[in-house]
Amino acid sequence: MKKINTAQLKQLVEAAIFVADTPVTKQQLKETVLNEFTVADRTLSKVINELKLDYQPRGIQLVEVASGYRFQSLDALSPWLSKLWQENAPKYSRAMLETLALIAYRQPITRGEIEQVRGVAVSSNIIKTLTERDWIKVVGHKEVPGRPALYATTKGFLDYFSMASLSDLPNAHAFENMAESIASDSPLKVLNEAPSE
Amino acid sequence: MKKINTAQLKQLVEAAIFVADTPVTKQQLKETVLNEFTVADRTLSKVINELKLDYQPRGIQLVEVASGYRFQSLDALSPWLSKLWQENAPKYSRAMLETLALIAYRQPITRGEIEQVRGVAVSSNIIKTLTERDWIKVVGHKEVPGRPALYATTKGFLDYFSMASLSDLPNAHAFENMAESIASDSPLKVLNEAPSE
Amino acid sequence: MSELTKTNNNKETPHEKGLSTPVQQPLPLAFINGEALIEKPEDLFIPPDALEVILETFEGPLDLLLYLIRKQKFDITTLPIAAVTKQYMEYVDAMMALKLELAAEYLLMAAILAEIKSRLLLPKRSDDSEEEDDPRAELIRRLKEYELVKQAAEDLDIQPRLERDVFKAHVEVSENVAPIRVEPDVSLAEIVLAFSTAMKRAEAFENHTIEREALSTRERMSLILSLLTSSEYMPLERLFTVEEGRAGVVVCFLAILELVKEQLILCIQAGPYAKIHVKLGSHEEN
Repeated sequence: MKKINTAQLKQLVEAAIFVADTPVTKQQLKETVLNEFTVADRTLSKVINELKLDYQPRGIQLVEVASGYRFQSLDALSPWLSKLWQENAPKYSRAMLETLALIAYRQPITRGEIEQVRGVAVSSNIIKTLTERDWIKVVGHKEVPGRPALYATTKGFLDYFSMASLSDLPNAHAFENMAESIASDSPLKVLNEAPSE
Repeated sequence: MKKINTAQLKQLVEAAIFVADTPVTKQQLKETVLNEFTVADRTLSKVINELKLDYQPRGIQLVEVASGYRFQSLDALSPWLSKLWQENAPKYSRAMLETLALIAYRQPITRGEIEQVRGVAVSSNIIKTLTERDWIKVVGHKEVPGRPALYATTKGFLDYFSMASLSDLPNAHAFENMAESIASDSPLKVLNEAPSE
Repeated sequence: MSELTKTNNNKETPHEKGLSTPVQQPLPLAFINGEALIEKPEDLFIPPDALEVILETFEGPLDLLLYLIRKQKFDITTLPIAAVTKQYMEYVDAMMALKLELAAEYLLMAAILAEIKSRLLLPKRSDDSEEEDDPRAELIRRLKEYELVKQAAEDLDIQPRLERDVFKAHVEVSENVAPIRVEPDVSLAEIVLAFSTAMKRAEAFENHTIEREALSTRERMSLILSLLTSSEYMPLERLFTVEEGRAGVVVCFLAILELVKEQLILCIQAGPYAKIHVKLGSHEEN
């Protein structure tokens, strides 16, 4: 195993995160671009932190999302940057967002349970769109008659919304507290059991 | 038309070049992300030059290519960055191994002759894969109708299997007998005697 | 009517939200031709498209109920069921009168409301030692829960999102980056086994036995072929190497004979005792 100095390591890690097609984890970096070097975990973390700081004043930022590190543009620049594309970002209906929110906060959850909370039927189209976007997936089946599918969110969902884990969900805490205070028989407590991605 | 200060302009230009799908020209920048600002050509060029300098010590560089400006990884890092796209080729099929074996033991041999022994057609893919791996090559053409290519193994083949010459190839007959004598149910033991690659 | 007029002049954003701030202002029921419609005008003609918009605006009966509760500044925890039911039924009746396709959920909610109302009207039995459950409790729980989900959806919507608020930075690799392909490992034993299998199979299917030639001869045949060209003759002796000794010369000679026999090479001699030259068998132009 070869040695690599910190300056070179920083360059290599920076370039790797930039050119990779998807976010990259420290583990992936160690298995690919760094596989012939001896790099301590601490050193790698230090270099990544330095990169984060280096880019803080710049137009793009190094962020950690569920599937790893990626560089992305500064939030505040979006009004101008979006002009680079002809099409506007898609808008999602309230029905879709409410369904997605329920799956995110209460996963794993069945379609029936979503319908119970929302008081209306969930259209198959919504489930299909969310699945095709790779935001939700079936993680199992509930052992009740009909064995309905249990839905959960994916890493792709967290990546898309710039979150590293489900605990980054806005108001995750408030949701949890409120859910608990509502009723003892409420099935809302599931949030605690949500798999931490 | 609004004013934009140099620091903001630099952030915006930097982010735009980073997030655009293709290289961008100054003109494109002015028509999209900068279209609501008054920006002198000189100022824009200055900002781009500053960005070039900013990135000079880093793992990625701002370069101008035919269709505009883009960031690209440092040339010197390529050997390691290539590992991000490492793929493992599938294991060789029996057809591939038999073809290679026949070329090794019966060279120079035509594809037709291999097919005669194997009783089935030899796919062009097999010949291509073995040629690309630099294990076989065309050493001549047989003077029969169609002038089929004659294949032989290469020095690369001998090197891979740590042989000085083809006479180091195990005698297939002796090998068989040995294999049978070791244990009828565990032909794998023979593998131990193969040069460890 | 007065409320409608009032809100038309209201310049504030109609969709102020937040659980903490219950209702400071009437929420618009729907927008028609860009104007906020706040309440179903009681005595006036109801434009049918207004109600259609209502149906599209609300995500279901819970959403409509929440709206009514907020609009009337009712306390969700005490839920004045008679008033809420009356208002709810007005909307449902209006929509039914217009034969709008009303989702069954709206009617189900109407039934639930009616049931709660009737249970509240029933006199409590004195011998009930245990405190009877408030018939409104379940509905209140559902409303609170739904309100929470509604809020969560709104929060999710403003969460920085790829392609809208943030964009992935991507950098091209420099031209000399090439994907690495790891070729599979092959052991010599596999090749020997493959050869045995192929030969055994061939022998089984064909009657003639395939002659086995010394490998060294075949290797030399390959070597000679790769040394020669079809355009130039090469002196035969250049194919022999003294260092190989007698055995090497024999192998080489056998290889040449075999190649000549298979017409892979041509040997020519200008005259008796002249030097022999060889080249690759050239393809005769017909």
